[in-house]
Amino acid sequence: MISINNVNQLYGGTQILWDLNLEIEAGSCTCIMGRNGVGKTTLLKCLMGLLPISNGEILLDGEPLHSRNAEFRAPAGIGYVPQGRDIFPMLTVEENLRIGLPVRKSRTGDSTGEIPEKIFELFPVLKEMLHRRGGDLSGGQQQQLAIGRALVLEPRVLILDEPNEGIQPNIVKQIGDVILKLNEEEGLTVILVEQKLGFARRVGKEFRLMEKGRVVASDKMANLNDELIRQYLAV
Amino acid sequence: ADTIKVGVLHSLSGTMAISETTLKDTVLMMVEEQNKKGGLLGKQLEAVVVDPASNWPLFAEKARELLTKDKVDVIFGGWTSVSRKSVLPVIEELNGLMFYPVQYEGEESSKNVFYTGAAPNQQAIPAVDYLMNELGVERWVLAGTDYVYPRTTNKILEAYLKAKGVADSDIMINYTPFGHSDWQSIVSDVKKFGSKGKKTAVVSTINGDANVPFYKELGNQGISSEDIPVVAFSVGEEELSGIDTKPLVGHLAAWNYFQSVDSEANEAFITNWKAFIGNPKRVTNDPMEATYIGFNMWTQAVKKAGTTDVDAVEQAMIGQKSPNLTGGVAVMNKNHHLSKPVLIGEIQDDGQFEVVWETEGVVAGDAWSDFLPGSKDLISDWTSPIKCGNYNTVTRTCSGQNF
Amino acid sequence: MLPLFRTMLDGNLYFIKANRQVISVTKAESGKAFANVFTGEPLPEFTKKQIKKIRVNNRLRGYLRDAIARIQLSSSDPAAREKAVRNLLSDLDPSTIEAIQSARVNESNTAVQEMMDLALAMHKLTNAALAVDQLEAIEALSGSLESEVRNLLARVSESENYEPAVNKAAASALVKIQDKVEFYAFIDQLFFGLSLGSVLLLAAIGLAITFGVMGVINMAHGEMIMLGAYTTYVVQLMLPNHIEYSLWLAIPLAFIVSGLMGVLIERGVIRFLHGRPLETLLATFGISLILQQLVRTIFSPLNRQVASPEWMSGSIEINPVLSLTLNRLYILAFALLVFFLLQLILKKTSLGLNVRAVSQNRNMARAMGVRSDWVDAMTFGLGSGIAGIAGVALSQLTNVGPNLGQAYIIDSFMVVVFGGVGNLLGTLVAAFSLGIANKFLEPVTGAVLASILVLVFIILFIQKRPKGLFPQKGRAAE
Amino acid sequence: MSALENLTAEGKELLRRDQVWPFLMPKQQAVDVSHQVILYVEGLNLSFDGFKALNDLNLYINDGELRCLIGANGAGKTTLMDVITGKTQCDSGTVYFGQNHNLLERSEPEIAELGIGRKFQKPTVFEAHTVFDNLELSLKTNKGVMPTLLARLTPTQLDRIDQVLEIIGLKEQRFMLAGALSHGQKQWLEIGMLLVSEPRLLLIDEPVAGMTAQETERTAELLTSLAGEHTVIVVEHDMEFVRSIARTVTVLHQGSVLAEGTMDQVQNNKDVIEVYLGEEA
Amino acid sequence: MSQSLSSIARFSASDLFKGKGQPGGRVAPFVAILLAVTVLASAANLLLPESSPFYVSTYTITLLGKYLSYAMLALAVDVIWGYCGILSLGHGAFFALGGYAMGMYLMRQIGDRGVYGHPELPDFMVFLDWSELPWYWLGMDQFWFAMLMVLAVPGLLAYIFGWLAFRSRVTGVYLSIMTQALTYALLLAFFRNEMGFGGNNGLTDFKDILGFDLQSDTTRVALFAITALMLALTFITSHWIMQSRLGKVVVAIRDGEARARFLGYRTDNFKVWLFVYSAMIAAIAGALYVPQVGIINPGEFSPINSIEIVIWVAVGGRGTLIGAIVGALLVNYAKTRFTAIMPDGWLFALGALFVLVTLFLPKGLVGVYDQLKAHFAQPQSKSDESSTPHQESAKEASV
Ligand SMILES: Nc1ncnc2c1ncn2[C@@H]1O[C@H](COP(=O)(O)OP(=O)(O)OP(=O)(O)O)[C@@H](O)[C@H]1O
Ligand SMILES: Nc1ncnc2c1ncn2[C@@H]1O[C@H](COP(=O)(O)OP(=O)(O)OP(=O)(O)O)[C@@H](O)[C@H]1O
Ligand SMILES: NC(N)=O
Ligand SMILES: [Mg+2]
Ligand SMILES: [Mg+2]
Repeated sequence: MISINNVNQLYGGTQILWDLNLEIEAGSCTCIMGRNGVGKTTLLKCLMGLLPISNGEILLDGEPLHSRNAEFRAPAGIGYVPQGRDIFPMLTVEENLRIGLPVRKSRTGDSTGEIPEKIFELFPVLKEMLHRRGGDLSGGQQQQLAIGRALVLEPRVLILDEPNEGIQPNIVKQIGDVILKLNEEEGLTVILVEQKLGFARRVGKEFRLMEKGRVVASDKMANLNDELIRQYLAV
Repeated sequence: ADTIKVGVLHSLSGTMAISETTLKDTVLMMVEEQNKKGGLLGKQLEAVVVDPASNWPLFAEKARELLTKDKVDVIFGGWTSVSRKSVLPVIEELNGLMFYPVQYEGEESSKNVFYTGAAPNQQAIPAVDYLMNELGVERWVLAGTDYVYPRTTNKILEAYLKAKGVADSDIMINYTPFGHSDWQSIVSDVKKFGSKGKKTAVVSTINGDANVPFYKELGNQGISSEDIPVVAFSVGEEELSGIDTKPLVGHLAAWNYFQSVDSEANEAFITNWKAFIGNPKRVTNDPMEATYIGFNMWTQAVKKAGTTDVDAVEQAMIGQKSPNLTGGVAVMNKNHHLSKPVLIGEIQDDGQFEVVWETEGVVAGDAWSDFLPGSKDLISDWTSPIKCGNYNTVTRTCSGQNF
Repeated sequence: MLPLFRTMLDGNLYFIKANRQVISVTKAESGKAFANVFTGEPLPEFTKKQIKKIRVNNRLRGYLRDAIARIQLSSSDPAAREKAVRNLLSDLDPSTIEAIQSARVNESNTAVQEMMDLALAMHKLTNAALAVDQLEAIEALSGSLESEVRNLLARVSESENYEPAVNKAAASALVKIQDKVEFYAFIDQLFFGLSLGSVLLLAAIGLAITFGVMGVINMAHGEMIMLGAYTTYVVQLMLPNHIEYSLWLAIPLAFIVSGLMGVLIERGVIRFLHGRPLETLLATFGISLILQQLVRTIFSPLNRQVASPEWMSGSIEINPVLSLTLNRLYILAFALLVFFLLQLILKKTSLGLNVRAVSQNRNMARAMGVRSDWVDAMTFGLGSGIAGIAGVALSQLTNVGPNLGQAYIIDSFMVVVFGGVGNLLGTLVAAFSLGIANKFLEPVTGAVLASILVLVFIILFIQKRPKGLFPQKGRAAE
Repeated sequence: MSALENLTAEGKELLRRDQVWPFLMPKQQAVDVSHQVILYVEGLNLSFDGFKALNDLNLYINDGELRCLIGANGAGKTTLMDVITGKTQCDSGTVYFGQNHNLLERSEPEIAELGIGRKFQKPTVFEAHTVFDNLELSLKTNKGVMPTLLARLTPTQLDRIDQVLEIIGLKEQRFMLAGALSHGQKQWLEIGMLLVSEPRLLLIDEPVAGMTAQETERTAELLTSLAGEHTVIVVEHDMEFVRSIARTVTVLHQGSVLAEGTMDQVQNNKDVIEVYLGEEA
Repeated sequence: MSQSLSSIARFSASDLFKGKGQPGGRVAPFVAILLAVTVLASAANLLLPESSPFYVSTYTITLLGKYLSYAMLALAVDVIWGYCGILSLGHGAFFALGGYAMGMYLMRQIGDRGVYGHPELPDFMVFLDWSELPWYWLGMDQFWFAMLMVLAVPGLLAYIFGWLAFRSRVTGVYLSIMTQALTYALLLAFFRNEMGFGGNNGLTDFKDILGFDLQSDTTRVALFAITALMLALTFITSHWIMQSRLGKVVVAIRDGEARARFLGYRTDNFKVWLFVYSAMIAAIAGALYVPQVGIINPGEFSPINSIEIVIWVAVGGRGTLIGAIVGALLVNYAKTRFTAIMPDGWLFALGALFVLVTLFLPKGLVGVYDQLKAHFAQPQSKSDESSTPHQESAKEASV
């Protein structure tokens, strides 16, 4: 579904991604792992069009994505939950969620102009906080809002960058359940960056290990062994 | 040099561009005409235009540039008093020659400057006389922009009115900042002041940009010229061309020149001007006439002196006579100020003035006001033996000369 | 006689040099129209040389007006009759009184009757011999707000020609009137304040969007206002015979002209400066210089004449001491209308939400499918367009010249900041409170000191509320 | 003669570069911990537009203790730290540092000067400064204007910075701009800034968010080693991590303390399971 | 250990040749050039005959002197804006106050040589009928006292304003607009004749300074040279401050004031201190400016002037001291040239200059070199995506 071929990326003068290749199957749940600073977030931003790539190509269903504006991703069905949440701080929770409605309408034909109830079922706290400014929420609440906001788009592909950072354990579990459910029952393709092995193992079907801006190992999650972990995840 | 250089020091940008650009064009026109007549002393005239951009220190810098870099023989320039004050030390230091064409507060006479605009006694005092004698005004509003020219003029007028027996309570003085645009309260105050049963008039030294909103407010609050006439010293044809004058009909202005004056010289001047500027609707105004007179006198003086040397021209200037545009003759006096007629005009709905009164003969410009305690003993005389701009007739001394 | 006086008053009375016959000369569509003064019959053309204008000056106009008023006493229009009487109040000589007295008998309109009674009472007060009559006259005058009445009462209260009782009665009547006058003066001042506030609001509201919401330090905002004012000028230039409607045409056109210019600026310059708001100051300052010089080059550096339509001129007179000028009234209403329309646009369309999202986190907004480029262009265009509309309104109050924008830019920033950046309601409240503060200070301190005091007040106020009147609250605002 | 010598000696003393002048020395009162408690939080209340973020909160932290603070998202943990460090004013209640310092009366810099350091939930470092400069600015020194102007790095301080760079694993990035660090690296840098400032009390908000398992372990070791000499309060949602360091755990819920005790006690508390841990945690 | 030693070397700010890494870090070469030009220009004016092709006219000398005063002013703004993120849109006020203090001294030096010949009162007081010198003019005939006032008055104003504003945590645009309000209020106040500073006409017609004739070439050259020296001095001092730890704290405050507070820095003190320092530099610049241009009037308080200063800094490159100086020199030179070459169209040129510099030289002229380097290294980086974290955070800090 998504193919990333020979992508290079630089920040100013320093190269972060080096000839990176990555293949994501439709309906899969792929977990990208690697130490701090290996370029996971950078990769996802390139995918979202938020960072320019210097060369290589990113394809969605065979169509080139890298030459399109970032604005094109959401209508094409990609939802993004960034690291650090990036909530719109001065917008209320409701407004944060409403941002995605026009795209939702174009994608699903849902013209009710309402935030789907499903979101509040998944994260009841959002309903409680509906009229609070996003920036006032606690870290964990913001994280839930960020996921909810991406789901409003009714995406085909959901990209999550460390979604459990700062989330209380029972909600972590809940997020895991949600991802599993969306992936297994609704066929949502999931790309997940995750550091916590337990969670990755529970949710991910595939893994990709990154090191120094390259994908160095990829396989089924079941095959993520101690050897690989020591080599690529240990400090 | 194979040309005679004429410096033009008028703001072409910034707040004063509205007024000064016209004067730049006037000088350019005069230069062109003179060249058509064969130039001066057998040489062509060459105008050097710079833009001091309504920035006062820049006036000084540009004056210095004109005198030392471009080596001009004469400068026509300035509008606000502060611009003149700024260039004054430079002109005196480098012994340049400047013509200043705008009505001003007086209290100055420099060897290197000729003042072709009106001094207060050539504008303000006759206007007040007119209001008092012809219209029977008893209550006075002196409204002005808060700077030196209005302040000084009003000071002189206040002293003059009191000398004429006007009571303190019949004088209201009001100052506003430059570009003041909200006149509601002040006009309403004027209205109240004028409703006390005595004939009231406003003597306005309100400067340029603030006039449009002022007159609009007058009109809207229903103050007509019969109720409370306004006589202005800074509103001419050019200013009126930016205002819808219908509500203003009958308000007054005092100048030494109006475009509407019927004279052959004036007709020719207006025709030339419209042709030069390429706009049949452009108007002329008093500072243009002052520029015109100054320029003509300068060419005569240069011819008389046979050189553009500043000292020679300066002496040759004194006593020069040149026809003005209102049918009379302007004379340059020993104090570097002109003798001119004073006209009072009423605003018409076509943006022109109609002369309703004029002085008999000309009035000589007075550099030092007789109504200010500090200067009533001062005179200016640039001929021998006094040769000084501020000679104290009591102490018989002269001070403050930079040469 | 009336047509003669009228023609004379309008300055249209000429005489033919040859035969000394008076004629009326009026402006017509093509040149001038010549007519018999009394009958209005058209006459053949005369050259400039053949005729001469009969000069009227102010004093003569005064007489003419009096005379016309006296003639008007028998006008068929009650309003004209009332006005005629009022005009006569200042000069009640015996013949006038006689005229009024005889007119009073047949007068049926109550307002005119009252006015006539007032005139008669004034006459009575000055001419009656008996104190009782005088007291009666004072009684009749005591409610009136006419300045002539007040002046008369003031004279009577101090004059030794009257009995002390009459003096006292006049004085107390005067005090009562004075109280009323003061009350209306307060209303008047409030109105002045509101109308100054509405000008500030109009000037600032576009900036509240480009600067307040988008975060562009838009130094060219004033020039957007200026463009709107020049649009009005051009509209009137094109349609010289439809001044009455020119504003209705100018408003949408000014919105389009300034709005397009705004879009142009945004697309051409501002969009390259995302994340560098300070640089927008530099670039827009440059743009403002260019635009100023551009109108200087195209329209000359002189002010341009913009006419006021008839329906915006003059004032409605509530009573003799309180009248509200129409142009201010319309502009006040217009400012509020623009404000509420804008609120509506920002609240009810997705633009409002999107622009805030983009300004808070551009990348995330894009990731949510918001077309940030489009949003930016539209918002900047909207803010600029509204500035253009403000220009139409300002053209009715002040100079239309190249410096117009400069005159408002500082005030605009002050208002937006004082109200709290990013809060439209704050802009509204700030504009009106600054306007009112200014107008209540002005009579006490003078205009210059009032401005200074308001500035000092703002500086001190911000110490108490460092984020303006309506600060953005919460964790994120820190 | 000797008077002159005295004078020059005094002069020399006055000009010693390794010391600040006495009158520039901060007047610091030692923290009185005679009752072994270093932080008293009593009856703290705080509401935002009617929402009670802190609700009659009481908390006592012993000197040298390592305390874990857990609780649901939005329970008020960060807000509590905000109040302690002077960032947010509370509605009512008291906060004492030792027995003698009322923290509610002090500004942020004063509180920092007393020896309370903080790591924020979202890493905040000076992005335009290098890693090294970030650490230099955090050193425990006189933070007045003049002393800062005249400050020079002493060899001891340099060693300390090097040492910390080693600990936080950013030795190679020492001259890199902090803004260019990845999320996890910023987390480490912020911990490093805390370390060089040698505070009495460390408030650490979610230190291991975004760290790999091994890094988490290292952080745990680090924090454990700090306890004793320093007092540490850690907020974290990673239960494995909490278990590995915790001695006493306090659970916050809706602005007040729900439970307190050892990890085992807390983990088996029914309320805590219900609102926080979830069934099988 | 060797690493720590090299670190010491790296941070000893006394070595002025260091700090080449950042643009504009080179102090000594710059100061050398500045002083060399000064000496050469002065010598060329005083020693060469006017006919010599190398003769430098007095006009040029005063012009240079004016530029250098402006450069100092730009330096002052850069210190607080570029380094501390405080965008002052009212720095012209401090410049003007310094100028007025100097102007008052020069006025008093006129003595009885005024047009009215009054032994004590300046001309404008005589003709407004003032009978005695207002108290705030007393002592201004003493050079040392006047120079004290040059520093003290703007310094005090900056202190009070800064103390109020920074303590109340007025930041960003709020602060900028308040500084603008400050200078605007002063503009209106100084316009008033009642203030006793000559109203709109200001102070002018100066005769001599410390007994030296202001119109003589030697005095002009001396003033020019003193300005150059003062510029060099303030430049070196500012550079030294910015290289010290204080400089780092200041930048830290710009990028994260709250964080700095939690580290124990009383950021308001730092800001007040820097604000006063900057105001004093501006004041010195103003004091040097006045005798060279010969007039000081309220126009110097106009908000547009202050905005222009900011623009010089931005054009040169903010956050680098040399950038501020280069920007001021260049923009003002451009203005002088343009107003003479194309009096009708120079605003187009200047406006276009500002727009182009922003678009194509985001780091100002001083950043050109760096940018060129980066450009060749990475040809297709788009401008909005390559915004560095530095800029992002500067945004938060200063707007
Ligand atoms: N704005 C930037 N400018 C320059 N370099 C950057 C920038 N942002 C990130 N980097 C560098 O890019 C590299 C990759 O960063 P990235 O954020 O992609 O890491 P990551 O794998 O997501 O790490 P983490 O697990 O800590 O989130 C890091 O080494 C970082 O130093
Ligand atoms: N400035 C504010 N305005 C309004 N509500 C606020 C504000 N600050 C905090 N809150 C609210 O107070 C509650 C406590 O927030 P806090 O950040 O302390 O939670 P937390 O315990 O740190 O949560 P997390 O573990 O998710 O970080 C939250 O519900 C939050 O929405
Ligand atoms: N001289 C004038 N009008 O300023
Ligand atoms: Mg990451
Ligand atoms: Mg928290």
